Parts: sequence; C-alpha cells; structure tokens
Amino acid sequence: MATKTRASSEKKKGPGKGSKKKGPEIIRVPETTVEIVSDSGEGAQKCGQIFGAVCAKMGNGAWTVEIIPAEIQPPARSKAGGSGNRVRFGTEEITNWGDATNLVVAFNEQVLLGRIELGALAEDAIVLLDNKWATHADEDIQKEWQGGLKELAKHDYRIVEVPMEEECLKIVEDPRRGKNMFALGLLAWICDRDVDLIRAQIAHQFRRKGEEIYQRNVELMEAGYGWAEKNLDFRIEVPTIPSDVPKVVMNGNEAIGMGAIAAGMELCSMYPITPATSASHYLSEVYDKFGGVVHQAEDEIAAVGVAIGASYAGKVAYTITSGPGLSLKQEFLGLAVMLEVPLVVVDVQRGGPSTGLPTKVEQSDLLTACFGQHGDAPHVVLAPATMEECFHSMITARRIAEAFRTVVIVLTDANLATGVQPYPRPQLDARWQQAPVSLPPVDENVPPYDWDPQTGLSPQRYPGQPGGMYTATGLAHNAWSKVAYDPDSHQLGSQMRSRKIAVLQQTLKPPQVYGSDSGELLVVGWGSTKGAIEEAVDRAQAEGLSVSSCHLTFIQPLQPGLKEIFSRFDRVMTVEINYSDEPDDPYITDENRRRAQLAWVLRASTLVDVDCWSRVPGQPLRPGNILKAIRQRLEMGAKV
Amino acid sequence: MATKTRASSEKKKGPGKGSKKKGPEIIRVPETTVEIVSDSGEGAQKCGQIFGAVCAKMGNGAWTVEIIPAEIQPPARSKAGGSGNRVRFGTEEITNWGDATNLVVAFNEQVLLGRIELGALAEDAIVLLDNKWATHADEDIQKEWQGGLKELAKHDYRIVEVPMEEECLKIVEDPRRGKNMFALGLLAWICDRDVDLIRAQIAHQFRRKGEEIYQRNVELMEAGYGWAEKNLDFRIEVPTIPSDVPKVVMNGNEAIGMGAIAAGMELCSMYPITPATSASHYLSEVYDKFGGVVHQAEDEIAAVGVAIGASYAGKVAYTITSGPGLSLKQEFLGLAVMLEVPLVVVDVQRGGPSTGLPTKVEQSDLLTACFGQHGDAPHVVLAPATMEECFHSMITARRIAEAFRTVVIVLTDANLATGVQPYPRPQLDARWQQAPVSLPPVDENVPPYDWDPQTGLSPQRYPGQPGGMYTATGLAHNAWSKVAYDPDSHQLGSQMRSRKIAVLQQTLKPPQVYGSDSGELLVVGWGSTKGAIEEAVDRAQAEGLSVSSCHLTFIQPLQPGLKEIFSRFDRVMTVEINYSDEPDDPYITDENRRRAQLAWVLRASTLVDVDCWSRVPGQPLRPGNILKAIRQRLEMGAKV
Amino acid sequence: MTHLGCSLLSCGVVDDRHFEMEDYQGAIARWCPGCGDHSILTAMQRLLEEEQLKPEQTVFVSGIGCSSRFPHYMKTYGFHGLHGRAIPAATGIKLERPDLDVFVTMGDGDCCSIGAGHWIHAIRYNVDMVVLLLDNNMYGLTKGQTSPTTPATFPSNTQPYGSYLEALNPLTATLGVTNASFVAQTAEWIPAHLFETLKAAYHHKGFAFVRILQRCPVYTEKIYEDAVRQPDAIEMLIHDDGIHIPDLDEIYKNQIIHDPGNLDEARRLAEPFDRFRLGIFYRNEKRPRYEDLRRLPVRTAEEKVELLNQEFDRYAV
Amino acid sequence: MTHLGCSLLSCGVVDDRHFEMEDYQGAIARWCPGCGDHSILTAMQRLLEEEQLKPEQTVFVSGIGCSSRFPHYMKTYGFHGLHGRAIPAATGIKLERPDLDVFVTMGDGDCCSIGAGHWIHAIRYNVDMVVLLLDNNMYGLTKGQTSPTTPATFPSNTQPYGSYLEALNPLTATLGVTNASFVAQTAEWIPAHLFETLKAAYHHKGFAFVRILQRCPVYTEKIYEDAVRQPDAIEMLIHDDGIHIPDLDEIYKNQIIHDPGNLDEARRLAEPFDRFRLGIFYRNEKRPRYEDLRRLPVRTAEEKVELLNQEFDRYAV
Ligand SMILES: Cc1ncc(C[n+]2csc(CCOP(=O)(O)OP(=O)(O)O)c2C)c(N)n1
Ligand SMILES: Cc1ncc(C[n+]2csc(CCOP(=O)(O)OP(=O)(O)O)c2C)c(N)n1
Ligand code: SF4
Ligand code: SF4
Ligand SMILES: [Mg+2]
Ligand SMILES: [Mg+2]
Repeated sequence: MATKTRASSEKKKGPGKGSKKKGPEIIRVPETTVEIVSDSGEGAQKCGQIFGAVCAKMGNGAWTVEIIPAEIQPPARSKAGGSGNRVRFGTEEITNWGDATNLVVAFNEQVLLGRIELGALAEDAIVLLDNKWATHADEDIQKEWQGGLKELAKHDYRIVEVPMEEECLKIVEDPRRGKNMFALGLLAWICDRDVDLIRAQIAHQFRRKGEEIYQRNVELMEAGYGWAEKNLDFRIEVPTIPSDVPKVVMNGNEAIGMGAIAAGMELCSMYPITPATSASHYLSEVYDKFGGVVHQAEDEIAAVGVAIGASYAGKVAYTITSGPGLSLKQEFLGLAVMLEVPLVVVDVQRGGPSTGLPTKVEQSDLLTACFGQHGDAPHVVLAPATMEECFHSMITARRIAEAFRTVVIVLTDANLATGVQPYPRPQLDARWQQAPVSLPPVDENVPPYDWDPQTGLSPQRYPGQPGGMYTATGLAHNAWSKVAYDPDSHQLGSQMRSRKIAVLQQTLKPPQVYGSDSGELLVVGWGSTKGAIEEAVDRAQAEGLSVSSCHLTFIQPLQPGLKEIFSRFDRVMTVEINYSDEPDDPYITDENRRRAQLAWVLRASTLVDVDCWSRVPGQPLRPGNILKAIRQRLEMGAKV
Repeated sequence: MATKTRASSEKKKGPGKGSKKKGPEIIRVPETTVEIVSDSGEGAQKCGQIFGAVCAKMGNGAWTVEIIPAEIQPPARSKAGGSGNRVRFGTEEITNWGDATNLVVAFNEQVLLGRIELGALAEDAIVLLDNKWATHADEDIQKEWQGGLKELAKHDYRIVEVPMEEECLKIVEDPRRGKNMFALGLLAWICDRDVDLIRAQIAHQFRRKGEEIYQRNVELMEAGYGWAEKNLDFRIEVPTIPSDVPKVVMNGNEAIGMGAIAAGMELCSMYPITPATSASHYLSEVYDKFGGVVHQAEDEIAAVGVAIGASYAGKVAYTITSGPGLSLKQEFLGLAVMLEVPLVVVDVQRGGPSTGLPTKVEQSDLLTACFGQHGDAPHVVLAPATMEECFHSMITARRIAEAFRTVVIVLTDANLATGVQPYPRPQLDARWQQAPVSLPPVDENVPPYDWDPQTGLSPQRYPGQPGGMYTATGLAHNAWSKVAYDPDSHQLGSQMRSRKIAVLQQTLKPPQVYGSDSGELLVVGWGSTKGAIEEAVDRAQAEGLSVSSCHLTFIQPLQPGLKEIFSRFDRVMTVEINYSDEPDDPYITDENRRRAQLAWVLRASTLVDVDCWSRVPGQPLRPGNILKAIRQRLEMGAKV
Repeated sequence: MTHLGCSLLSCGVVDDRHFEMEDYQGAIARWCPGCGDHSILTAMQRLLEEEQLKPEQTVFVSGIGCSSRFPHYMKTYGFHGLHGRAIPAATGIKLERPDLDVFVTMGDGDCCSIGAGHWIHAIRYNVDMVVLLLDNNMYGLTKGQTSPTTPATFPSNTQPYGSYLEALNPLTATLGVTNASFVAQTAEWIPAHLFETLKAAYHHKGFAFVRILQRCPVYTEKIYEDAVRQPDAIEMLIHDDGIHIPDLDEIYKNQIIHDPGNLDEARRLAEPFDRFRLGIFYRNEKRPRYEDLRRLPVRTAEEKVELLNQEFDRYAV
Repeated sequence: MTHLGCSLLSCGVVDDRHFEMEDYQGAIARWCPGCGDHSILTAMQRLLEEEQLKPEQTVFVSGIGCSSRFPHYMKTYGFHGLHGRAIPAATGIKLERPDLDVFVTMGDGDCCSIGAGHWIHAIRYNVDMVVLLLDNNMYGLTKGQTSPTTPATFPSNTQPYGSYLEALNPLTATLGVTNASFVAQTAEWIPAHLFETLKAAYHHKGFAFVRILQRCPVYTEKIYEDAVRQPDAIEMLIHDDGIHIPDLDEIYKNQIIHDPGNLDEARRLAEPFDRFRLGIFYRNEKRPRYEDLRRLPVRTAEEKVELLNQEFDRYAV
C-alpha cells in the first residue's frame, strides 16, 4: 500500500509536511502511464499530446490514447465528460496503452471519478488534483468535492491536492485557458522532461496563434514546473536508451496520409467521418505542395465514385472513411472489382453497429470489408497493426491495387488513428511515386481485358491511348468489355477476377509466430491489438504458461501456412475488439454462438476449432485482460 | 435416333409425306419440356406463359422459365436475341426446369441456333420452325436460312417446317402480332391441351385490350390448332392425375406479393430494380383494395428508410430489391438492427457482381446478406426454395421480425421470381393480419428497451403511447435509449442484440435429409436449386450411388443439427449458383480456393470440410449437370 | 386521424392534460455554450407549449450532427437516425401514422450535402411536416469541415485555405423544386421571429421548410457576427399573409413587403446569398400532398382474407 | 492540358488524322425502333465529327438505363457505371484528366431520382463537361415505372392508376442551384435544334446541362405526341447569344426572345412544365469552375520525396 501524501499550497495551508530539502523520492521504473483529464474545452488533450511527443522525442518508447468524452459538449464537472490524453512511455518500445494509469493530473474530482469508474487507474496511482473546488462559491460544488474526496479515500491512491487555479490566476485571467500548460509543467518536473523540447513543442502546437500566446503558455508551463519542484516529494524516472535509429512520431491517421503521399497517390476523395477525418485534415494542409488534392465530396457514394473515375482515367486514387461510409460505398466497390479499376479504401474502424461509438475503437468491420458487396466480388483486405504499418500499408495497397487491378481495403481503427507512437523513420523511395500512366497507342487486336488465362492479370488501359477505345461496364462482359450474358463469358470473368487473388495469396509469406513455435495456446490477432496481445503473451510466458501469438496482416487473401501453424498448438483463439457470445452465456451453444469476426474467417479457412475472446468496450484491449482470458482458456484445456 | 419428319404447308409443297388418316403417332411421356422462342417483341413469352398456366390448370405439375434476351432490343434474327418461355410439365410435381427441351417452336432459325449453342435442346428434340425465311425477299436472309438448316442437320432433331407466317397472314395483317397465338394453337394440339382453358387464359392475358383483340387471338390460336391437326403426325401425351388438392399457379414474385398481403403488411417501400420490380407491379395493381401502398422512393436508401420509419411508428414494413439495391441499403439495415425496429427485406438475387446480369439468376448475395453491414449487426437471413415457400416466407419473416425486433432478409432469385409453378392453395389465417400496434399508456419506470436479460427480447414501443416518450438512436445506448458510451452499456447492448438470434435458433428444427440418412455424399443446397438438386439425387440413387441431399431454409441463424447430419456422410458438398474456384484450377490450393458462399458459412459453423460445386451460368442449374458433379465428387472419394 | 395502427386513440377518454414548457424538456442539451441550437430548442418547446401538442403524439426526427441531437433534448418521441437520412425516416413515420405531428431537424451537411437527394424529393412529395435546416455553415459535430453553405473563402479543416466554392443557397434550391409549398428563413438570435416562423411552419399543411441561420461559436463565429450586431444587415420580408412582428419594426428597419404567394418574386428575393432576408418567401397550401393522394381504404382482417381469396381464385388451377 | 498522367501526350507528333462519322460509331445501337435515343446518338456523332474530337481523348460516362447504353454505341472511351452515379465518375475522370473531353448521358430516373444529390452538387462544382438528361419521362430499362418527370396522372407499372405527383421540372431545379452556368432544353425530334444545342453545350466552359425531350414509343408514346405533330406546341427561345436556327423559323413560329444572361427570366420561362420551350435558358461563363479553383503544382518524384522528408522532419524524434 502506498502512503498517501498530501502536498498543498504553502501560502494557504502553511508549509507542507516534511522538509523538501532532503530531495524528492525517486521512483525509478522501466515504464509508466500518465494521464491528464479535464472537462472538455480545458485543453487536457493538448497537454497530453505535447507530453507524449516530448517523451517520444526524448527517446522513450511511447503510446498515447485520447480520452474523449461521450458528448459534444458535456456539462462541466461530469463523470462522463472527462476529456484528455493518456501517455504510456518507457525505456523500451511501447506497443499499446497498457492496463492502468500510474499518475494522473485531474482538473476536477468528477472527471477523475469517471475515469476511476472505467477502471482507468492503477490501485496505487498517484493523483494530482486541482483543489479550487474546496472553496468554491457554489456550496453544492463544495459538497460534491467533499463527497468526491471520501470516494477517493476508499482507494489506495496517493493524492496530492494542487492549487492549480490559484497558481494560474497569477499569470492569466481565465485559468480555463492555461491550466493545461500548468499541468504540463507539473508533469515535466515529475517525469524530468526536457524543458527545451517542451518549449519547442508548445511553439509547434500554437504555431498559428502568434508569439504572445506562445509566451504565456510557456510561462504557465514553467510555473507548473516550479510549483512541483518546490512542493512535491517524489519524481518518476523512466530512463531512455540512446539510439542511432532516427525516428518519427505521429498518429496513425497522419501516417496513413504520409503513406498515401509516399505511395505517389494524388487524389484523396472523401466525406468527413470520425475517426477518419483527421487524415484528410492533415492532407488538406499539406497536399497542395505535393500536387495532390483532397476532394470533399457531397457524400460517401460520390467520394468513392470520384476516386474510381480518377483511377479509371489515370492514377490510383483512394478514399478514407469509417464504418457507415464503408456501408454506403459497397455498391461502388463492387463496380471497381467488376471494372478491374484499382482503388484503395481506408476504413478507420469505430464502434458499431450503425452510428455506434463514433469516436471509439472497434474491429467490427472485418466481415463487411471482406463480404459487403453483393455478388462475387473478390478483392483484398489488409490491416496494419502499428503507426509504422499504417504508413507502409498505403504503399503496399497502391502496389497491389495496381498490379492486380483490384480494390484494396486497408482496415485501421480509432486506436491507431488517434494514438501516437514513435517509429523508425521510413526510407523513402522515389520509385513509389512513379506515375503508372503512359498513353502509347494500342494494338487493335488486343482486348481491354487481356487476361492471362492462368493468372487473370491484365494491363490497365487508359483514355488517351489511341486505338484502345472501349467502354468499361459493370454488366457482365467479355475480354473486349462487350456486354455478354452467355454462361461462358460470365463464368470466365468471374474466374479471372477470383484467380488474381489466389495468385496474390501465393506471393504472401506465412505469418511469424511470436513466442514458442508450438504449445498449448496460440492467440491470433489482427490490427491495432498487436502490442497488447504480445505484451499479454510475454507476461503469460513469464508466468510459465505455454502461449504464443500470431498476428495477421492479410485478411483476404489469408497468408499461407495458418493451418500448419495452428496444428502445432492444442488450442487456438483469436483476440479481437468485436462482439462474440461467451460459450457459457445463456442459450448459447456451439452451434449458435456468434463468434468474433476473424475467428469466423479462420474456422472456414482452416477447419480448426478456432475459439475467440472478444470485447466491445469502446477502448483498446488491456494486456492484463487478455492475460486473464489466456489463463481462463488454458484452464478449459485443449480444444483442437 | 428420332426420325426426322418434315411436314409442310399443303398448299405450297403439295401433300405431306404419308397419309394423315391412320392417326398421329402418340408419344406418351411422364413429363416433357416445351419451349417457344422468337425475336423479342414477337410475343413468345406470352404464348409460353399461357401454355404454362394451362398445363398447371389442367392438373399437370409445371415449372416455367423465362428466356430473356441480353439486350433491351436485340436485332431481329440474332442468336443472342431469343426471347420466350420454357415450360416443363409432367404427370407428377415438377420442381425445376430440367435439363433440355424436347419440343421447341421457333419463329426463326437464328434464335433457335442461339438456344442450341446454349445447350438448351435435347439431342432428339422435335423442332417446329417457321419457314417463311426460305422465300424471304432478302437474299442474305435466304442464305442464312440455308446455312441454318445445314447446321440443324448436324443434330438428330426432328424438324418440322411450319408456314406460320403464311397461315397467320390469312387472319391478320401483321403476323408479328399474332404468330405467338398460332404457335400456342400448335402446341395445344400437339400436347392435347384443353382449348376452353386456353381461351379463358387468353381472355385473362388480354383483359385490358378489349374484345376484338381477344377474338383475333383466339382465332389465331385455333388456326394453329387446326393446322397442326391437319398436318402433324405425332402428338405428345403427358397424363394428369386428378387431385383434390386445390392449387394456385403463379410466379415467385407474385407469391411474395401475396405473401406480404397475407402477412398483413401494408407498406412496400421500394425502388425499381430487375428482377424484383415485378413484385411491386403486382402489388401496385391490387394493394389499394387491401389498404396497402407501394411507395416508390427516390432511391433504395430512401426506400428502406421510409420502411424503417413506418416500422418504428407502426406496422412492420418491407422493401423489395436486388443486389445493387441491397448494397445501398446496408447502412440503414444496420440502423434497424441497432434500433431493434422490425423490418423485412426481400432480395431477389440476380447475377453479380455490380450490375452483372440483371435479368438472370444467381445466388451470390448470401454473404452480403449475412455480413454486409458495418459493425456487429446480428439479424436473420432465410431463403425460400419454391413459389410456395416464397408465399409463406413473408408470413414467417414478418413474425420473426416483429417477435425478435430485428431485420429479416428473404433471399429469393430470378429463377423463383419469374418462374411459374402450381402449388397447394394456402389456407389463409386472419390472425396473420393482426395489427400489432396498440397504444396503451406506458409505465414510466419501464425502459424502451426492456430487455429480458436471458433472451434479449423486449416489446416494441410506439409513438402515441402516453408516458413512453423516448428517442430511438443509432448511437450506442442503454436500455433507456440514452446515448451511452461506457464499455458496459455497449457490451450489454451488443449482447442483447446477438442473444435474440441465438434464441431464435433454438426454436428452429434440423433440416430434413432427402434420401438415405447416411452415405457417401451429402449435397447441401439453399434457395431455388432445391428441385434440381433433389432430381439429381433421385437419378444418382437410381444409378445406385450413395447420395442424399439436404436443403437449408435458414442461413442465419443456421438450423440445428447440421454437424451431426454431416457426420453421417463421407463427404459433404454444397451446390450453388455462385462462383467458386475448382480445386484443380491453376494456382488454386486448399488454402486460397474461393469457395461457394454457403459452403463457407457451413465450414465456419461445423468445421466439416464442406466442398462445393458451383457455377454462374446466369441460368438455373440443370439436374443433369448436378448429377455429373455428384459422380465426379464420388470418384474423388471420401474427404470428411 | 383514423388509422389502423392507432385505433385505440379514437376511443380514448377526453384528454384534459395541460402541458408546461418543462413537459417538453428531455435530456439536458449538450451543445457548446453560445451555440445557436439552444435557442432553437427553447423556441420549439415554446411552440409545443403554445400549441399544447401532446408529447406522445409528437415525433422529432433527425440525422447525425450537432443539430441532430435535437430529439434527445425534447420529451417527445424521437428518431435519431442516419446522417442525411432524416427525411426518409420522417416520411415513413408520417405515411404510417398521419395522426402524429412530425418535426425534422437537420444540419447543413445533413440536409444539403449527403441528404440533398432526399431533400429535393421531399419538397416534391410535400408530406405534411415541419422541416428545419439548422444552418451553421459548417460541419459541426465532425469538427469543422466545409459544408455546402460555407461561404466562399471561409477556411475549414478540409479547405484550410478557404472554401473553394460559392455557398449553395438552400432557399433558391428549394424554390426551384416543383411542388414546394412553404419556404421561410429566420435567425435563431431573433427569438420572436424564430418563434413566429416555427409557428407558421407548424400551421402550414404540407412540407414546411425553414432555414434557420444558426451561430456556431466554435467553428463559424465570424459568419453571422455582423448580422447579429447590426440589425441593418437584416432585411425583413413582411406581409399580412407572411410574418410581421410589429415589436421588431424599431430594430429591423430594412423591410421588404413580399406576398408569399408570389413564386417569381420569392425566387428573386432568395437569390443573393450574402443578404440576410428573413420571413416567409413562399407559401401555397393548394399544392397536392403525397399522403392525401394515396389515402387508402381501411379493411378488417377478415375483409382482407376474403379479398386475398378472390386474388387466389384468379390464380387457381 | 499539362498533366502528370498524360505527359506523353504533350510530346506527341503532329496529329493529321481526319475523322468521319463512322469513326465515332461503336456497337450497333440496341434501342427499340423509334426510340429517341437513336437520333441523339446521331447528333452526337455529328458533333464529334464537326469538332473533329479525337476518339481516344473523349470519354462518355453514363449510369444505368436505356439512355445509359450510350457509351457502348460510341467509338470513344466509355464508362458505363452505376445507376445514378454517372456524375461522380465523370467528375473523377475530369479531375484526374483535364485534357479529356467528358460527356455524360443519363436518364430521368438516373439523374433526377437516384442521382439527384450528385446532380445538384455537380451544378455547384461546375466542372467542365457536357451533361445530357435523356428525358423520356419514365424508367425505360426496367420496363415502365414512374419517374420524377412523369406527368401527373400518366400511368405506369408502379402507379397504374396514374402518377401521383406533378412532374419535377429539371430546368427550374437546375436553375435554383447556385453556380449553375449552362442550362438548355431541346428535343430529339428536331435534329437541327438538337445539334446546335449540343454544340453550344460543348463549347461552354463549365457544367453544361441539357435536358433533351426524348420519345419512348414503348412506354410514353403519348407524352410528346402532340409536340411532335404540332410545331405550335413548341416555343423557341431565341437570341443572338442563344440558339437561333433561321431554317426552323417557318416551322416553329412561337418564338420568345430570351437573353441567356438573364437568370430571373430564365427561371420564369422554365417554370411551366407543360410548355415545351426549347433553347438556352441560361449561360454564364464567369462562374467559377471547381477544377480551376484547385489547379495544382506538378512535382517530380524526387521533389516529392524531398518535400515528404521535410514533413518527416517536423515529426522527427
Ligand atoms: C454516413 C455518414 N457519413 C458521415 C458521418 C459523419 N458525420 C456526422 S455529423 C456530420 C456532419 C455534421 O454537419 P451538419 O450536418 O452541418 O450538422 P452540424 O453538426 O453542423 O449541426 C458528419 C459528416 C456519419 N455519421 N455518417
Ligand atoms: C442501384 C440500382 N437501382 C436500381 C437499378 C435498376 N434500374 C436500372 S435502369 C433504372 C431506371 C431507368 O430509367 P431512366 O434512368 O429514366 O433511364 P431510361 O431507361 O428511361 O433511359 C433502374 C431503376 C439499378 N440498376 N441499380
Ligand atoms: S460545435 Fe458549433 S454547432 Fe456544434 S454544439 Fe458547438 S457551437 Fe453548436
Ligand atoms: S424502352 Fe423506350 S427508352 Fe428504352 S430503348 Fe425502348 S423506346 Fe428507347
Ligand atoms: Mg452544420
Ligand atoms: Mg427514363
């Protein structure tokens, strides 16, 4: 049990307990998780973003997660209204958001309680709390504050009341617009962050706001730093290991945007939708200089239609969306498959079904990405697992789309989209940029779908090529793109479109097994859960459990060798952020159990009895919870 | 080998071969298939429809299939332009279109050749052919005719040249508008059809055209009858067995329309699309008198939105569409699942992907029907297999939609939609009609989603109920329909929506096995292929092969007991009209093989190595081809 | 009012309830402070109170957007559906239940961008409902993207160097559609005018389309700033058949006398997008309403079975 | 004309090909005999010949419908996409390849019903293309369902007792949209007028919208019957800046002098749906075009890599 420490403003409450002179306690850890949470509009998100970036830039591994309130404008001081950022950073690479927060700065006790109810805090967490509410003019608020403190006392937190409002008032008139920088200063001192780096990061954040704002923010930050130095009796030390590998730090949507630019794509045709939109915000800001455009269409259908038109006429274009938008685009995706027009679609998954949880993570679009188009429409689905893979997936996606003349859906999610992680700076290749379009005349005896009968592949033909005139049509057609309703033409076209994907599959490598090559349990995952799953596997192995994991990048086609890999384990289960019935739920049997989405695909493909453990919390999965599921599944014994 | 018989007009070619006095040869068969084919616009379809209806009304089993040209207005005398109808009828029930035509009336040799190229004719078919082309003013046409006859001579057909044009000219000025009735008369005599019934059917067909047209058509029909009597030396006899069971005869779309009426549904909200539209044509004509409306919306999205709005506010409404429309509706289907608003969706499947084969049959929307919505959106998918099941499926669909507050997708296809089959007249039940909506006041302590925690079921609440005000929302919500982004609420809501479907599954019965309970091969099918599969199984059994079949009505949830049934067979394979790679295709392996859609679902669900044989010919499957596939799979040996 | 679905209503007891403003208040509104949606909500609750609408007989339908949270804040029935698709849902509700009062709230993205097709067609159908466009000239909920009504050169997150196009004018667009029957414009910062406009819309039998100029202090603070501060920036369309609030005469001195029956003139007046003209541009109660065109006979279950048996006779073997 | 995608074009040799009508003829048209689409096809092929458009530099884009088979019958590039979605595809083609001439053909269901949202927005974008509405007042390909432009009371398979609503007027709808730049109407049975209208549309820089009255002898024979037989049923809008074909003066004596620069008047003239007014209703070349607003710098691959590296610097650890 940690000792509760109550530091307070010298001015008001007299000198703090114990003398500061003997130097603060140093809590030295390989990693820690810090959270800052406020009412929405008080800037905790900015504070967290800067803090996270600074951690990364100092050479720590890091992973940040946004804390987003449920409402557009939640009422002040409400449990559901907490807004902010959570930063996990460590000496080594950090691959996920972890289990719980070790240090939290909260602007009021209500948002803090909200976080506690969600299980966000470690039982021994250190809590820094603005104490202005104790003396608030509104008596109801004073009462709430008292009640809140009582609630907090039930836990083993180390609570530090900080006169944040009071201190900020010394510098600014409206502390609502400054407390976040003060908090940043607190954290900076506690975690010994590089103050120059912080200043630079503040400058970047407020680059459009002018010098005065910058100065005031720095002053506030420094005030927080100074106050902490004077009043706190602990510091947290997370060492960094110097590294020669140059790194960049960004969120997954920025990585997608940069990946698209690196891949030489020039038209992002989209319609705004959370959590995909920020990728297009990024692009809108910078694309001009690359000769690229963001076309905001009147709706998702038009967005994908414009992209397909552009791809038909020239370079591969792409569209970025989220679940509801993907549903709307399905008809056009089928057309692109039928016309064999290359297309890249990014689906930044959020909670579903329907409008669901627009700002929150989920992995429930996998099946619709694979099968959402009417008719037989073979295409490609892949899923990056990290910010780095977000970047590279766009380059892969363009190349596959073009080489195989098909649709490539890239599945990311809200966790990747808004989280920030440093990763090795990509080495750019000018060849990725290359325009595929040249317009040589065409031999009139070559049909526009000059399918290789073995592979189904054929070169794309573009308007402007003399002699090559043809009409692309979504109707069944023969190699000449002539409408053909006879059985043989349709069978052949269907076969050619399917064959390509089989050929692509043959170029893929089997996935790597993380951990031992065989054992009692294999955990299979896809997308943003990779870090959490591998951390859980590490911990399980440390406990002596016989567990490995395996993360899939290609969902359609699946990578080869899965059945063989699965056969080496007694039991296989997927871990996913989508819904599945638990085997022991009422009315649930092996026959009617709804299974997690990847599990379903793997069962059909490998005929292995792939089990699943999945949840839809609207949050990333925690390694600790995955670990529990692993233990529980192992207790159930072999199943394969 | 059948003897070729050439009958011809007495006037022109002198007396026919042999004397007619000794009475015609009687070809007595348990069933036969008759086809009439013309240029489009010459009315062969009407002729076939009347003929089919008359066969059914005389007490024969029957199944008709439309012959539809590829083009809106194909050029005259072109192979791809044949339009008409194919009628298979027999002493016993007829469940599918069979393999090949035994008797064909063709208006020109080109459309006939087109049919032959498609393999439509039995090798010993009898062919009646208008011979006006032999003396056509256009020499090119004369040449084509000669070439055509040469082509025909390569086969073993019994060819009868009929001076159709010439005979019709005696009655009408433009034989294009009359030859079809003459042909009807020919067929009537050959197959000994009841002429009074034919007259009645002509009256029904032309009920809006007036007495004169009726009279002229009857005269033409009688002329054909008389000509045949005088000139032909064979008749075909397909005995009928008198039956007490009252029957009705109609196509699947009419059955869907009547089923909707019988189910008490009153709003069909649709957007035109082939082959679904004719259902709404039927409804538009009669719905008024039932107090129902067909709302033709501005697009498919609005169509389903209007239906959901109506279902939310009162009675279950429905929408009827085909593949492209289903793709467009997916977002709204997810909303209905989320709001737990009951909804019935009929998808009359056609060839895909994309616009594909708009008038032709396919079964390739199964996976998108199950998984086409983003997010986890559990709902029901069922598939009638016959015209009769089309009717009853609408009653079932409404009841499930309402009782389980969910979306029910009914998958039919172009084969069911346009084919005609007699079936036992349904006994209507006034209780099916009952309005579920009453508007009693609501206890304010009961939430709008008053989920039974075990089953997930809750009663629907309607605007107008005092005290029950709530806002239905597509956002994640709790039982009070309040927006709730916390992990528990979303997990619970997801669970409740899934649980209902599991509960429904527990009420279903295992499917029946057709044939022996165990054996070497089990063929599994769904939808309109039932008759063809069972006929193939019958024939295979007659050959001594150990084959049974099993036809599924529920696709989501699946009926219970499948794994157990499958375990009794050495090998299981589905037969479907959608695309699958053949196992021995180039580049195809067990890992990357694209499998037929039901096979995929069954593999995931049962972990049995369900094989498949599927084709996308844009036509119903032929029992003979299925039989071949059965033989071939049995040669490959056991696989389970 | 007679309808299969709600037969119980017709045999109800006399209803002597009286409703206060609070009776129409649902969840606490979660819009930003200073958001114009707040005053629209208040005006709406006032209207319901003044008209003594039964909460259970009233349905608010919306799409997705800040503005589309509206139904949650009313204590009536509500349908918070899909982005851009409020109108089809509302149409279904009204077709099924003509006894209900249906109100639709949409944002400018909702109505004029993704929902444009439904909007155009709903004007044609002229189904009896009140349809409000809460126009803040921006995508609010998704945090600041250009909408069709964003003024040219105004920056957003997707067009950070300024909106490319001239704004779409929702009034001329509506007035261009055959069968338009009620088109008005008001501003949420003039509560009296807002209220009278909502009231006129409510009393119009048909599709009553009201564009409400709505401030969004977060993303488009500048756009209506002048109009709010300088009453002279506003031109009031007044007429005996339109809206005329004498109390406002002193403040809003720019007045145009306009007969709402005059379509040509309405289109002319609606044309300039940069002029804030408030009032009823067009009203015509004689336009056919879709639901009237297809009013149906109501049959008992037994009658329907009988009729369907007659249908079967036609198809009998 | 400079564009990344087609750099090869700019270094091509001098092109001295001459094209005849036949050079523009694709597959044999499969419309019904007497279908008005045939004469539109002929007029279009004449236009291409007169303008000597290069077949490979011309793209016909369509949706789904009888009218949408158009591209198949041209020997140019073609894109026969989805019902209602011709315009987004055409927009993408033109954004990517401004060097191409883009023509769009749509049916009345295609354009005004399922495609209405795209249509409205395309008028706003004002992307340079020729957009033809082949209006037979009916769904042709799906065999006779009511379309938005079906006249009231005219029967169809979905409204067998007559169309419920007054027809939507595509001209007033178009003219109601901000940034409309070219709106004309012609009839396929007056080849000279059809041709001149297509020509004017082609020469307009911007979104040139032409509604073509089109006969469908199968489903709507009656609708244009009178107008075809009685030239007096037609009113020609003539002007020096518009279309005036002196040869037709003798036949079409009803003439209205109308300046296509006058928007108010254009709307007034477009209003009555039952009057067949042919000519250019509105033309304004000064309207901004979306593609001009966003003309972009063209970079080499190396420049882009360099720039992206600068971006990475901003994000460097
Ligand atoms: C199909 C779909 N596309 C996009 C979105 C994302 N989205 C939610 S609200 C909104 C626009 C909001 O703008 P507006 O309609 O003007 O309403 P406001 O928030 O400004 O009131 C968008 C694009 C969505 N929810 N669904
Ligand atoms: C998404 C979708 N919905 C419906 C259809 C069916 N459909 C094909 S063409 C058409 C309408 C044809 O009418 P119109 O656009 O007026 O063209 P026309 O045939 O009259 O030239 C429809 C509804 C389709 N192909 N795709
Ligand atoms: S973002 Fe704008 S429109 Fe949305 S609630 Fe806030 S102020 Fe209102
Ligand atoms: S149905 Fe009508 S529009 Fe279609 S091709 Fe025939 S005549 Fe032309
Ligand atoms: Mg808005
Ligand atoms: Mg049409």
